[in-house]
Amino acid sequence: PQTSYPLNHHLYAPAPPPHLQIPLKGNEENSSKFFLPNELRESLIKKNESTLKTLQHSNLPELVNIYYNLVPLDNSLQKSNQTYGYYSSLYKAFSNDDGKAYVLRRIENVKLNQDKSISTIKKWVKLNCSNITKIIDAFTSRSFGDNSLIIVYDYYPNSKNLIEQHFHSNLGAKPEQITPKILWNYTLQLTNAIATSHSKNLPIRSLTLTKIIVTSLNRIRLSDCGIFDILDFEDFSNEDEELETINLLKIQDLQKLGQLLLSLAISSSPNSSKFSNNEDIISNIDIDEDFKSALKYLLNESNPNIESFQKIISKKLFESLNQIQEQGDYYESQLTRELENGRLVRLLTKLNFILERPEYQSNPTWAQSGERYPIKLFREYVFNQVDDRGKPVLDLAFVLKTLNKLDAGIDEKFLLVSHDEQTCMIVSYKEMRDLIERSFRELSN
Amino acid sequence: PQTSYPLNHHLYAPAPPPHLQIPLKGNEENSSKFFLPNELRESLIKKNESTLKTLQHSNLPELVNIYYNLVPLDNSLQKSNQTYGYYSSLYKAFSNDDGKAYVLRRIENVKLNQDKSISTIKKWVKLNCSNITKIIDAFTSRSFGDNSLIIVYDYYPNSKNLIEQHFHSNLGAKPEQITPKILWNYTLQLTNAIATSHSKNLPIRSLTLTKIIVTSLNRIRLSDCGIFDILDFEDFSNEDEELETINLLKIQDLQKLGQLLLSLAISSSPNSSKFSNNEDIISNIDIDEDFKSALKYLLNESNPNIESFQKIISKKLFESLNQIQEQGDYYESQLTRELENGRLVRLLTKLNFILERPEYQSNPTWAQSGERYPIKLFREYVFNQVDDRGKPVLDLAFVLKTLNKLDAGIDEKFLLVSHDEQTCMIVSYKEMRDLIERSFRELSN
Amino acid sequence: HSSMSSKIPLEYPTMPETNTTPISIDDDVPLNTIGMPYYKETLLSAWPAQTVFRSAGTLPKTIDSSILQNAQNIDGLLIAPYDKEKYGRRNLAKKYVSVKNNNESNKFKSFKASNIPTSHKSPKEQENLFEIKESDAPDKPPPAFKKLEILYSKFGVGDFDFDSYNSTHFTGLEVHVDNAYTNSLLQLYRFVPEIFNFVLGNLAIENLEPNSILRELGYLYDMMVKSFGHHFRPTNFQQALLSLDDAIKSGLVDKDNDSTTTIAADVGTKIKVFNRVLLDNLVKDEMKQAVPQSRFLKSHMVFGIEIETRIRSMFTGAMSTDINIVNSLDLLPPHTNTQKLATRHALDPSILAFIESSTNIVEQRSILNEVSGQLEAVEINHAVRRLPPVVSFNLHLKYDDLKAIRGIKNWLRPKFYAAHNKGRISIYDDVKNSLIADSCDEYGLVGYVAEVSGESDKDKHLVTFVKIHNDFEKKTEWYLFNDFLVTPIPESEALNLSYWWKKPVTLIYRNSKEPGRFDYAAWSRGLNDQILYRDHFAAGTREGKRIEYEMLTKEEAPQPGTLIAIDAEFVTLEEEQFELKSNGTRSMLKPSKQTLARVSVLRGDDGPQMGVPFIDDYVVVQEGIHDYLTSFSGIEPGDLDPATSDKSLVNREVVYRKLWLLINLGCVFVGHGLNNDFRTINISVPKAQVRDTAVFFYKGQRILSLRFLAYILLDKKVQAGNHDSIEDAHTALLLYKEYLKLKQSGNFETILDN
Repeated sequence: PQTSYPLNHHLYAPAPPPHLQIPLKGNEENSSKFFLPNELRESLIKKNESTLKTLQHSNLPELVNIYYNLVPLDNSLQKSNQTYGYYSSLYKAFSNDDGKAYVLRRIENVKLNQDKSISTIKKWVKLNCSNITKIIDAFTSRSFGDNSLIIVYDYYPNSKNLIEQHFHSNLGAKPEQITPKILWNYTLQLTNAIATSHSKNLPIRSLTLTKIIVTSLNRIRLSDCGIFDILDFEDFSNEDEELETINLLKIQDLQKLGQLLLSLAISSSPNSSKFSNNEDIISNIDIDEDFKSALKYLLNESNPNIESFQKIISKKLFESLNQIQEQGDYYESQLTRELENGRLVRLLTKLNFILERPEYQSNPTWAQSGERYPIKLFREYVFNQVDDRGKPVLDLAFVLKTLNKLDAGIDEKFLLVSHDEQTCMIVSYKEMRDLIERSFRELSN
Repeated sequence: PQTSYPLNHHLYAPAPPPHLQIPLKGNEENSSKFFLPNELRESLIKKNESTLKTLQHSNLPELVNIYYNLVPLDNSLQKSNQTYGYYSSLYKAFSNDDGKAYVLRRIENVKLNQDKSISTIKKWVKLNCSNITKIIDAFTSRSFGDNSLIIVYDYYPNSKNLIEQHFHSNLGAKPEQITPKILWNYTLQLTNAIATSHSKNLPIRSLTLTKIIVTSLNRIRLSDCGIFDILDFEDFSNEDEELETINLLKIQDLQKLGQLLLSLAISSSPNSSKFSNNEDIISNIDIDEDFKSALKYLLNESNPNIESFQKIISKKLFESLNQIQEQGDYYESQLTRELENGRLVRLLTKLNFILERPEYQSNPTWAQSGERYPIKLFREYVFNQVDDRGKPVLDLAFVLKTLNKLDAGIDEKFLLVSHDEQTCMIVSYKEMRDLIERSFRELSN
Repeated sequence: HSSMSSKIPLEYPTMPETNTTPISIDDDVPLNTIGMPYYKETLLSAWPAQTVFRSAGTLPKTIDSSILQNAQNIDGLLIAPYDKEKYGRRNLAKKYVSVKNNNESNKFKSFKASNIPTSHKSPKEQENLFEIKESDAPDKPPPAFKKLEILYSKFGVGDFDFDSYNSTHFTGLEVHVDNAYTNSLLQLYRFVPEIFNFVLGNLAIENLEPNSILRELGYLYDMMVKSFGHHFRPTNFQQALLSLDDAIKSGLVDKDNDSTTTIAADVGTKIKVFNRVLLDNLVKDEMKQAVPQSRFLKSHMVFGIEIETRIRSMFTGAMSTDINIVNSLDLLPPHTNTQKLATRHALDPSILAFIESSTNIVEQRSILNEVSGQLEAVEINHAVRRLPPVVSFNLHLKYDDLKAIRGIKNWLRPKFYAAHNKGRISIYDDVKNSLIADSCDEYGLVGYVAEVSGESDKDKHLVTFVKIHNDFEKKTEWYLFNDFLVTPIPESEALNLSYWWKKPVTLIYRNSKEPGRFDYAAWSRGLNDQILYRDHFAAGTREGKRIEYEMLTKEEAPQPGTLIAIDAEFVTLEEEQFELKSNGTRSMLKPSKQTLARVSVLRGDDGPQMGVPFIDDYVVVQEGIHDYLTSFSGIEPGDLDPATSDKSLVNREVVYRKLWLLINLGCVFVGHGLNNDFRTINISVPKAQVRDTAVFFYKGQRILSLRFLAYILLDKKVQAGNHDSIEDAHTALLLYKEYLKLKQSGNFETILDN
């Protein structure tokens, strides 16, 4: 029953209120510095939650092909048939194949002209591009009681499309302001998506703001690709005809890209929307000249192609590259730290498994002169620091650093002082680790 | 009789895409190369170890400026003075300012013509580029007993330079084969580095295979920048003269880039090395035409510049882009596994701070009948479980379960049995949590 | 707990969930496999968000050598005694200290001049240099005992405020010289009257031997007296020590380079070796110049200890006896001196027991009998037959001994009584019995050198405690000498050995029968001043040399007040050491090391001979010269090498003796910017004998150059090419005369203002 309440993320690891957030000096740290930033953690937890979410009592089919546990993803209340000419809906489901979550796009009540139209998906399945949602499969199914066309995609929990992200959000969140930086970043990623698919002779066809999803910070992906290829399937009699059509569709893709970027750019400088023709609008957008000439190329060139466009934006592209690399570095550093924390949890558990066991109380190896005694002293060394007046020092930074050294088992030596403060032993973290390992092994045998 | 408290929040969900296809067949060229989770863990553990490592008995200075705990990083046994005209060495050290690890490049026994030559580093310190090792500071020091020039950089544990990575490794590891993919990837990253620094009018000067380090999978960074700016400092009388010199150095950078890429390309197709002139070598390298024309531009153009070069390689760049983006996505997906680690570390640390403090030994609140005694029994309840034969139960699941319940402070009640097994008390996790929280607060006041 | 009360309805534990799959601790399972229950309050694991940790970047605690030295391997673990007083309580968190914010600028005179009101600083910030009581920081000795460093501002060493470390009229010794650790013992012997008088009296003799320790110590003590409460650099003494075979062989000498840590760790041992080498060499040097027929050496009469060694075979009872003289006595704990404990009366545990047992050491050993060729058990007895007036003790204490001593009140005794008794010496702490009183000698503690430890090995250094009789005030006081810091100290503190950081090393007792007066004019008795009237070249004769001076004649013998003009030139041995930061600041660590290369001294009194040089000596420099500074010094490569030079080249001893004689004969020195010249020559000229034109023509903060003054006041162009010390001394002399003229006519101020 508790599950019906939303989780109180603010109770997890509350950050200090803004007025208490004093700027820290180089050597100063607070607890939040050692763990995942709240925002990132919360967004990842929510993603996990979305992935795991199931529907208790639904009238959806139990199994669609190999997919089960369907949960509708469409936020809109009314189904529309505008995009595809058919009503369509979106589900999250788990695969019986690998247990992972996927997205099912269901086109309802479809009539396919030719059976082989569905095979066009094969080319899409083979396509790998980090800015296109991966396409897994397509099939028709009668599980919903109609002849549904189902196309299966990778699932990106909690992703929003660009309309939701930047224009009006259904989730109540404030839409994000589009900056020139974001614009260039999107341009780069969309160019990448188009270039990759065009190079395999696959026009995108479905290039609109609603079909571009933000899957994580500043990362966008084209979604719902491959659907028109099935629905509007044409069986060409000769290759030239086919190529011509494809070329036309590619040009349309670029023109759509132009329109799309233009509408994004307009939203970033509302003044420009007063004007009626593209020429005037573009010159009044508050953005660098490079972007303007990129837009002009897409909108005015009669035969635009993606290779030329790549050259035009190459310089700016490198600037976005830095950002993308830094994003990767950021995730790597966060991951490194959390993996470290994971090891520390195991280490601390081990320590607590072996330490202060009541059954050891009369065990000589744990007595003052016993061989296990250093572990006891070590625990005190880590957790029972005092200042020169004897007041406890609760220094999380010291604990983490010391435990990490123990975990790495480095050669550094330190002093463990006996309770009577008459003798001390000189041990290294490596010796300490081996001793703990040995004690733990003995315990588990 | 009581309701149960399901543990169904903050759970781990199947990792979001990109999904790893395990196992990767050796010869199969996957779209991009990832660490497998185990590899990643291991590499991170090793990095952690390298970062924390200190040297026990060294005759290195205790403190160099604000840096302490020096550990030599040079693998080579013999010092060389080839690069800078002075002998030089490399150390890892921690900063007294912020406790982080940095790299110190020491140029030994330097004579600087002018005091202000060292201030040239300020421009480098301001430079931010994800493909250039960040420069922190420069100073001279007599701590080594000579007049050493020290330049401080960010530290990347376990990084190798390109010679070690691809030609011969001192560490005994097999050098990695250079593929066209890697070549393009490097080209892109190096171009990014050069473009960024050239845009700030900073020529690199030190562009060689040994001065490019691989800091994590597929990520390279220029290292040791800014040194020649100090050593070869020239005090220009007028700006024109200075600009002319800078331009000349920029052109040399590009030519060096050409040479460097050529030597990497040759190593990837050994047949080409039979030929003596660049023209013949290039045409016999087993690589795409785009790369060849890029090489030719760098090597044959009389006045190459980085902007033009960016245009030439812009198309290939997008292919590498995919890889970089996926790397970040992958780290993010791995991160979802590790979301609760920090919380558990915090909880365990709190517990260990208050438990078994030697100064509490004669404190009545911790004695058998004292009000803190339940905490002691609780610790034993969590960590010192035994089965019906008295054998220790070492179950992480049980530990996590009880700790999570404690963390949330739920009303669930459980039984604590005293040491003499004569009495027991029924407490709730909530009471337990309040008791621990109170003890902790008391300790920290 | 309340739940045990029977009045409250019984509670039951919640039924556990059933699905429990155990997880092993090293299983690769994400920890969030186990979920959280729903929570409505802040989690227990949440850390107080406002807590700030400041330990990042804290320098690591070093495990210092004293722990490692005393560590024992017990069952594979290294166990060592723990010194709580030194290292503080167990699990003490180390405080973060930023190494960057060491603002030392207040040690500079230039800073003080521009920041007069320093009183607004909180007393905590303003460390009292003379604090001698233990402060509350457990790992640090009080300020007065800390290892001191000289700081150099951009104005050079002259800017360092030495005088703020010393308000007494006793001279402190500077650090930043080779073997600075020897300062402690040099200070100690300075206040032993018998030694002082012996060494100073020896200066009457013309001793031109190279590297005579006896002579250099004499000069040093004379200069320390003349410095009168300021600071002095024992550079010439150290130079002699550096080239002393004895010192090199015993590993005593260390160039003042940067490997200070290795030296610091064992200064306590080194000073004891130095003590032996120093005294031995005083004896050697005396022997070199003693008249062959004289049977007694003065040095032996002052500090020679006669020891009789008897070797008795345990088997045959055969006995052999040998007598020799040592100059210092090793003091060991009683139990190591003899296996036979509790010999006579039980002395209180104090240094007296050490002394008595160390004057009569019994050991049993097996030695090789050269006749029989077999090992033979013998008893060896080393017995002191006679204690000299001045006894120098080297105290050897192990960790445990030291720890025991710390707990004993009055372990260090300010006096003792010694009686010679059947070839043995008995020590009494008091003589109530008047019968023995007559046969007893009373010995009083003059002072001792103590090793002061700090937090780490490199902080280790030596200080001196000396009891000095003040002749003017007719009272006796204890003083602490910590290099250039000198301060009176209460006797109770001086003798207090309860501190963890204090370890006595070398002690001097003297027979207090004689009152012990310092004879500051000991050099004047039979003073040999011949060197002023003859040449004494390092090689060859006047033949083929460029002589630019006219020898002094006996008729011109200097009198008190005789005016002489002086200028000296130097060459650089080591370049200056400094560090640069990227913000462009340059901090000086050590100025360049210079040595005397040429001195010119001119007749200064009015008359026909005024301005005529009578000394123009070039000085032999054997050490590697880093820079000839030719444009400043006029010295060319080769000028200072006896093999190639055509100059009047002499050894340093020669020119130094000439200058020393001129000082002691009362000459008045005229020159420009003499402070630096005197400092580098290593002489100290009493203020009354100095006329420095740079001081007379001092304007604002600027020192006016000789060249500038000559141009303005004398209408003379000097220093057009390389400097020449004769010319410069002459110019300074003319400037001085001009100054006198202006002063007399009352025009001085107006000229200076223009």
